[in-house]
Amino acid sequence: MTSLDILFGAVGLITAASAVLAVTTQQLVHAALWLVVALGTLAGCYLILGAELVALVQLLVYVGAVVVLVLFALMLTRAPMGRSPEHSSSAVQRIAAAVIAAGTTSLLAAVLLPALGGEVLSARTGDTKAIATQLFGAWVWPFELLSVLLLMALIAALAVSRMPTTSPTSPVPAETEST
Amino acid sequence: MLLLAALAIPALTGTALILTGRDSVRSSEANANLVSLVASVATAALVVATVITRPKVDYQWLPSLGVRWQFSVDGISAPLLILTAALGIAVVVHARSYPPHGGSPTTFYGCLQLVEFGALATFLSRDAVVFFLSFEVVLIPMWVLISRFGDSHDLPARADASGRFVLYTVLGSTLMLVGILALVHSAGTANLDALAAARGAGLDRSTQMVIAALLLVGLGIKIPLWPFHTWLPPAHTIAPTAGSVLLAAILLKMGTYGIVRLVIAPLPIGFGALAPVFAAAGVIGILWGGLACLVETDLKRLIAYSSVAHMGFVVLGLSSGTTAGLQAALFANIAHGVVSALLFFLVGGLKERWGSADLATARAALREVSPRLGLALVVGFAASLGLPGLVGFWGEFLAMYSAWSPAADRPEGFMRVLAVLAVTGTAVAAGYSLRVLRLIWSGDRTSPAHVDAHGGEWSVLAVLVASVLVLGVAPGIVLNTTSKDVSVITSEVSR
Amino acid sequence: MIHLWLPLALVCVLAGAGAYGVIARRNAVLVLIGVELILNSANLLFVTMGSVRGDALRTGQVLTLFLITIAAAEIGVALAVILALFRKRGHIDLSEPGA
Amino acid sequence: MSELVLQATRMVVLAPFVASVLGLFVARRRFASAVIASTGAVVTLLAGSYLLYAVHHDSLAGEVSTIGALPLGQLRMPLHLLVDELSAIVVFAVGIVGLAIQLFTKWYLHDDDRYGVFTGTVSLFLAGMLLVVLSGDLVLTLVGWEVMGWCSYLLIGHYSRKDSASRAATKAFLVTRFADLAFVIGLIILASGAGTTNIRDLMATWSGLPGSTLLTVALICLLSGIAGKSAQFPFHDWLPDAMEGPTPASALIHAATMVAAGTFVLARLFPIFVLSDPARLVLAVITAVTMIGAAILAFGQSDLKRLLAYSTISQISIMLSALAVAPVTVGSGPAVLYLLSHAMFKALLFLAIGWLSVLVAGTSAVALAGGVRHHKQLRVPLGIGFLALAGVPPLAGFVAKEYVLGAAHDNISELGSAAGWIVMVAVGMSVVLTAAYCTRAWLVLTHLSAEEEVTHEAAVKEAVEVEDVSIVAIFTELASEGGIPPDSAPASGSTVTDVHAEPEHGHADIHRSARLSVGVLAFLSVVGGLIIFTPLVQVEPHITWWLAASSFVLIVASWAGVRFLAPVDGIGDAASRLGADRMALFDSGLGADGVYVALASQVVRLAEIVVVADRQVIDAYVRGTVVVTRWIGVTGERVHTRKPSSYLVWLLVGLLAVGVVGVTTW
Amino acid sequence: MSQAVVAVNAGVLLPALAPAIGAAVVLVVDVAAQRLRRTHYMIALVSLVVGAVGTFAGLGMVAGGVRQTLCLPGGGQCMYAADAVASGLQLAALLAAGVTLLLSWPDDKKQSSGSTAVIVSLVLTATAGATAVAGARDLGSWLVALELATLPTVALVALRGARSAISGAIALLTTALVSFGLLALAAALWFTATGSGFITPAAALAVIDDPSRRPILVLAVALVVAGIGFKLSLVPFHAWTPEAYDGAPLPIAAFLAGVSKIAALGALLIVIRAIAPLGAPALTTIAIVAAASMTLGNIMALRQNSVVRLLAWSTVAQAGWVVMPLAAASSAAVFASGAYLLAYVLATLLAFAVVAALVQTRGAARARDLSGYHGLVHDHPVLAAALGLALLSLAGLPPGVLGLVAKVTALRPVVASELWLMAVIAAVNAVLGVAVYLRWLRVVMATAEPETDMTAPVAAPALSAHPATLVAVGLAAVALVVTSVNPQLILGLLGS
Repeated sequence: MTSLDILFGAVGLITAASAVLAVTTQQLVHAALWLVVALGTLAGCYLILGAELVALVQLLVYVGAVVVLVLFALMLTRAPMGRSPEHSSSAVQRIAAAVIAAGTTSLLAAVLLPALGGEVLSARTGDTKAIATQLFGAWVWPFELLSVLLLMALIAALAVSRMPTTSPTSPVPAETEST
Repeated sequence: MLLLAALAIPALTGTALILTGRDSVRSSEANANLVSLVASVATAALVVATVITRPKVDYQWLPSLGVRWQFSVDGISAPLLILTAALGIAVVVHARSYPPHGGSPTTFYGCLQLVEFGALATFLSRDAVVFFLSFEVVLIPMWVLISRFGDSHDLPARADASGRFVLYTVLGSTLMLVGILALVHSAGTANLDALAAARGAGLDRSTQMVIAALLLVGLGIKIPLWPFHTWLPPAHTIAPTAGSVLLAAILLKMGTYGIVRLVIAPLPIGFGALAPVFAAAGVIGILWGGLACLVETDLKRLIAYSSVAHMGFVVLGLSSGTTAGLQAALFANIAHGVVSALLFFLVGGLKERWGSADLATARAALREVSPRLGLALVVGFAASLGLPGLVGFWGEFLAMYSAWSPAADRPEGFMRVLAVLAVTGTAVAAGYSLRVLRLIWSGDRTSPAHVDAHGGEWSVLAVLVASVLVLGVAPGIVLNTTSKDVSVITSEVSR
Repeated sequence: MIHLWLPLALVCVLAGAGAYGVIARRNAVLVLIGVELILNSANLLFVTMGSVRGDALRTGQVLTLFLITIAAAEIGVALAVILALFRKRGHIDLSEPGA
Repeated sequence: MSELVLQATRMVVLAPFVASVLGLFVARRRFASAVIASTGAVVTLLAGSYLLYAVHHDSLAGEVSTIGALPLGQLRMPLHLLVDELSAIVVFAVGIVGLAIQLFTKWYLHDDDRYGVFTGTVSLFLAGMLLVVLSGDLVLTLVGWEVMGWCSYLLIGHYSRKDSASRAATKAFLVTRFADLAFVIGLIILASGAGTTNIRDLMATWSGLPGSTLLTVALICLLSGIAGKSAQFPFHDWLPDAMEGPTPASALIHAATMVAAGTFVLARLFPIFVLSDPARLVLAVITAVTMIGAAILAFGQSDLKRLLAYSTISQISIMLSALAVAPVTVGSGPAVLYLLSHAMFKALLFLAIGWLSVLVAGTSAVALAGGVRHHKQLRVPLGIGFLALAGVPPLAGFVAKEYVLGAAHDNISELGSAAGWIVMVAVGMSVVLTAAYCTRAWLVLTHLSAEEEVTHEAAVKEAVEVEDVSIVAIFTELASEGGIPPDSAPASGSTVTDVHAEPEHGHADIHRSARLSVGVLAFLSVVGGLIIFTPLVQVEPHITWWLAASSFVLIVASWAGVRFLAPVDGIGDAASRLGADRMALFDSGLGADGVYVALASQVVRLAEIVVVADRQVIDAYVRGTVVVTRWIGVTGERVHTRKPSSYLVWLLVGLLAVGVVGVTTW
Repeated sequence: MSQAVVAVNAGVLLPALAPAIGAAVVLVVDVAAQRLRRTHYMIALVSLVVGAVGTFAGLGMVAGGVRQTLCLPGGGQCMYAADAVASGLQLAALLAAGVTLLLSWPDDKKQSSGSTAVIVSLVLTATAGATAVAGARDLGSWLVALELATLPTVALVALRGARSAISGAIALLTTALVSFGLLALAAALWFTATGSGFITPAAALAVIDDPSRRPILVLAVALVVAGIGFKLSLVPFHAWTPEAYDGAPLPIAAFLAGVSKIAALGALLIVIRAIAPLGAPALTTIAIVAAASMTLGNIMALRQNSVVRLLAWSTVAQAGWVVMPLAAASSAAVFASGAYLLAYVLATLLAFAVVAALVQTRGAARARDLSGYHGLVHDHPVLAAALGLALLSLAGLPPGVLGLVAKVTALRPVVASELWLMAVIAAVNAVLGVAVYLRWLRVVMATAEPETDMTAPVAAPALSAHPATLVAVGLAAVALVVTSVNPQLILGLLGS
């Protein structure tokens, strides 16, 4: 057990706990906030692992943008405040979910841990320049594709949200063919 | 070129007929009939020329799959080709007397042409995959014939019968495809002649058995082999006359022909191992079909069950593994083609006259009101019960003989038991044949009277009756054609 | 020096939690949270193995960056559709059968 | 062999065949049909006579090719005809009977609208029989054999408007076909063992294997078929019913052809048949049972035509029994001799009874009673026939029967087998019984009590008048049909008055040709026995005198007994002593038909089971797939709730499954 | 680290670049000139054609032939490599996108130009993703391109605006997001197992050195199957399919059935090809998934009365056929899978095109319901013939020879690997498939009154479909006829 081990263990524990809480809490906004905690501590994990750029981006994009979007969405969909069991599925489905989750975890663990669990890694820091070089050098093609993806996602999101719609209480609108 | 033309004419005529004309029924009826007649006659002429000149065609088609357009004629396919071409004309001529109802006549004749095309291509092809493709060509036209032009009294039954036919057959042909692919993969060639020449060299027993089993089940459905036969009676019952004729006389033969080409020749060991089971199924079919005929009340169903029985003899002959057995099977193939065509033409005409093919209803005795139909009926059922001197005899007798003395690698005792049971089947055949004659041929009722066969119908019946006689008196016409190629397959030295 | 089993265990837990969240939630936005957790488990695995392997292309970290960006793009479209759903139906319950 | 002999041999079979095919085309025209059929029969007879001459004059024997050998790998099937003394003489006999019957039919069926079909079928029947006789190949034998069977079906069922005729025809064919199952198997065994179907080659091969079990099996199988065709127990019951057919058909079937075919085939195969004692014993038992049983049944028949039918059954067993006992040294000669003589007198009897039945409109004993008293022209032929049948010396029947007895005697003295004793005793008893039923028939035919004479005469006259009207109609029709002169019209039939006026004195009601046939047959029945002094049959002309004498004594005693029993009142029917109930039992053939029906109904029950199984078991799989498919579909629809949440469950369950399966199976 | 810069050959990238650039141009033009609706489509078609031309050089290359670019310096690995199969898939994707555009050709009144531009650009982007993923050789391009091919389709489905469209979009969206999460995890596992960012045989062979990592690679492949299984509509990842098809506008449903499947298979084939040299005896998971897809898809299709839902379930079934050869994991299997997909896409596009033409002629309510096809052969014989050909191709029966040859091709590797059970299941499903398509065809061929309709032929109702739709029908039908006569035209695209 090195100090880094302990550090990672502590941060990781928080991450894991907040992740579990994020998917189990009965309060909508709490779920989003637990997600913030989980993603934030995960950024800490990245830092411990020596990926400072990734950690930064994680904080910027995920915590800064994604979670804000999620919160907005919760508000726009008039999410009720306070505890509400309505957000979770039926008991049967939750039990199934637990089984599947346990299965997924153990499957991954059964595959990953025996093979690699014994290894150690020594974190290297200060790699940001190399990453930048590779990102715009070797990985330029996926990077460019990614830019197209972002652009189109933006346009798509705009187009979908600006779509003319009727009020939810009105009867089903007449089916129209766009062709 | 002759060969390709013989294939192209029905294919193109059929397609053209289907794609054109749905207007003004009366004129298109006559025109479609005329066009089909001309096409069928031309095809038949070309087929005859092809059989005589024996050309070979070999073109690249699907290099990616190693599939080639390889067509040629040999002794085994020649009689079947002639039969197909002849019946191709016969159904068109017969349809002059009984115009199709239920849909556009151009579609009807187009489908007839396409069925003929598919059958000819099946018998001509020398590439296993092309064989399979040709095999499939007939399905949809036949499905259309049954589902559109079938018995209009009972629409759900029509849907059921046509669906059964096409689905059951597709199951068979897909299993056959699996077998073909396995064969081609393990033998390394798709050429049927090369496959036959290799005689399974390089394939171990278990591989041969697996492939042979797949092919036998697949083709067995088409034959149809007991217990895969239950699609046949409804299909025959519902199908229009032309459909029944083509189905019984040609389509069933594609199954047995396929077994000769794809199983017996290239997989002698595997087939030898499965032959007892195959033969047993055939013999059960003989008895099963025959017994069913004894109490069946619908004449068309009855003939369908008798087809099951007759094909059982073919199967028995094939299983024996001897030249005599193979010759018997090929002859019985042709014999059943002629006889079942005769009976279905006849019964189709009767059904039109009677309004149904139910035997339980009292009707005028055929002998009294329509002597020509009566004559054809007597000859047809005499041939059907395997009367010597008529076409049905030789195949059945030789099949029984060959089952009694099968090839060396067959279990002799078991095959002999099968031979005895098959012989018993001939008595059952006599039973149902005479039952039908007693019910509808003899008697003193003269009402309701109906017209006797004349014109197209009579000429078709007469020619078939004559063929039943001629081939029965001179079986050598067929047997001599097939003998050379058969002895190559069995590699048996003639004494 | 970090023992590898620690981050790997976290990967497994995150993936499991994500899977749970995806199924156990009926609110569409909460389902998205589950998806994010799965994506983050993948990211953590990339970063961890990137650090172990340390290849010249910096594959681990670069791909993590890609995935974070893709996640952002996804969330954008997803929220737009969820809002559209809300406007059509008045709720965003995934346990209700679609039209 | 010379080309002429070859052609003649083929012609023998071909002529009737061609005649039947041609006859089919002109079946609607009586005259043309008659000409074609008669020409065919004449050609056959001429060719047959030439063969007989050639065979004996040049001592020829050999094979004649037909349609060429069939290429069947290791099975040789040359399909040759075989001409030798045996076949030549039988061909001759068949030719005579055939021609006689064709001529007779022309008259007998003069008012039948299906005469053309009938006569064509008779030609085909003859072709079948001649093929069996000339066959040098088992397959050709089978062809002729079955063709005869089919023709018998058509002929017996000629009056297809009558349900009883149709039933009898069906029964005849089915019974013989059933018996033929074993026959076919026997043929297959013989052919397969020798690798050829050529009879001479095959016999040569099998002769090298005496005592072979397979040979015994094959021969017993053959016996089954022969018993069927020859109407031996237990397949005998079709033959009496076959009397539903027109009398010429009965004559044809009973005389030289179908029922005798079995004898001929067995005679042909005699060289190997003698190799198997068990088979011979089986035959001896079958024939013994049949000849006694049938003779007893014959006695009690209320219908004289049926009496003749049972007599045929009994007589055929005598023929066959000769084959069961004849030592190799004796050969098949006695059987063939009996075949020939039986052909003559039985044809004679049938034609004469047929003639009479036309005159009195019926074949029952009651109808025929006193028949020959009214129709004196029939007294001689019928008398000759019955005497020959009873085996009274020196008629043909006597000579032949003595040879059979002689064969049995030789068997006992030379081989001492049980078969010899069985046959000897059975034939001895049948001599008595045959004489008894012949006497009974004759007494009935001649008996007429004085007080009934008047009524009978009236009845007979009426019947004949009815016939005559139709004869007139037919002749008129014939004459008007294209102006064909009625050249074969009766001698005094040129005017209506003649025909009408003297039906019972002159022979106005019968064609010259038909009368000729009866006459020829009668002549041959008388002198037929002399054939033993010709080289035509392979028998030594010797008679075992003590046997002949004792059988003659038995015949006389039997005659006296029946004579004594015959009542003077009624129709003088000795059988009436049996009582009406027993007569009915005899008429029903002791219920053999019921056994057949019971057997057939079992088959039908099996068939019903098959149909049910076809629907409920085999087709159940097919319908079952539909049910299963539908069930999966319904379940699938229930599972697909259209809830996005459930999609995700599916997705992750699938993921887990795929992952686990992947990791564990790879 | 200057050597990190890769060399770019734009010509090789053209199939992916052209539609992407086309999308950008459409957006720019839309901003510049607001009223040019048709222009967008023209630009899009041109870009697709340019892309298609770009694939020509790669078509029909012999085995082993490959066109690559974005190669790392020093003879290293390339991030983009298109072999014959990839080029064939790219061409098919571009043409299928073209058909989609033709089907959605704007009517004068209905749509605003803004949505037109968005739709066109989204279609083009998704197409670019589909073509890019076929050539991707690294995890980055692979993931990004796959998402590029997926995300726009969610919006395309939703953009119809109807309630069912939103439901379909939600179904598609949730499944897509989770699946992408799985794919990301799969990519991470691949990287974990191989230590390489490339999806190549060389990378996969690395696990041979360390057997303990083999399960990681296997799990990665399993996750790939699951993640891509969603896009291919494989059971049990299929459930979104009927909802999305039914909710989406018809052209978009066609797009989902065509381009999306090509993208998914392109992505899957890369992974399969990479692991093929490991000598896997058989990919049991793929076999199971394929069998389940065929069976469930066919059986459910048998019960549908909406033709779009029927086609959706038929997609599920056909997807089973598409991946079935991959259970054998050989180069022949890759070829077979690609060939089957192309045949399926062609036939299914034709079916969609005919449905679209009928929707325009007879109205949606009638044309989307199976019973609305009653007597089509009498009213519109040409459309009926085209539909019949498409259905028979899907069923794999002549005259749809292409479908039959595709089935032959697909069964070959299965049989060669002696996967008898799989082959028998496929045979049974061939039967079920025939039942599905003939059920439709029978309705098409039926006539209202069997006895009366023939005596008085009624003038067929006029066909009032949009010309562009008819062009799409015509092009697809001609292509299907030509390839049915000579299937080598399709097979040859994928190399020999």
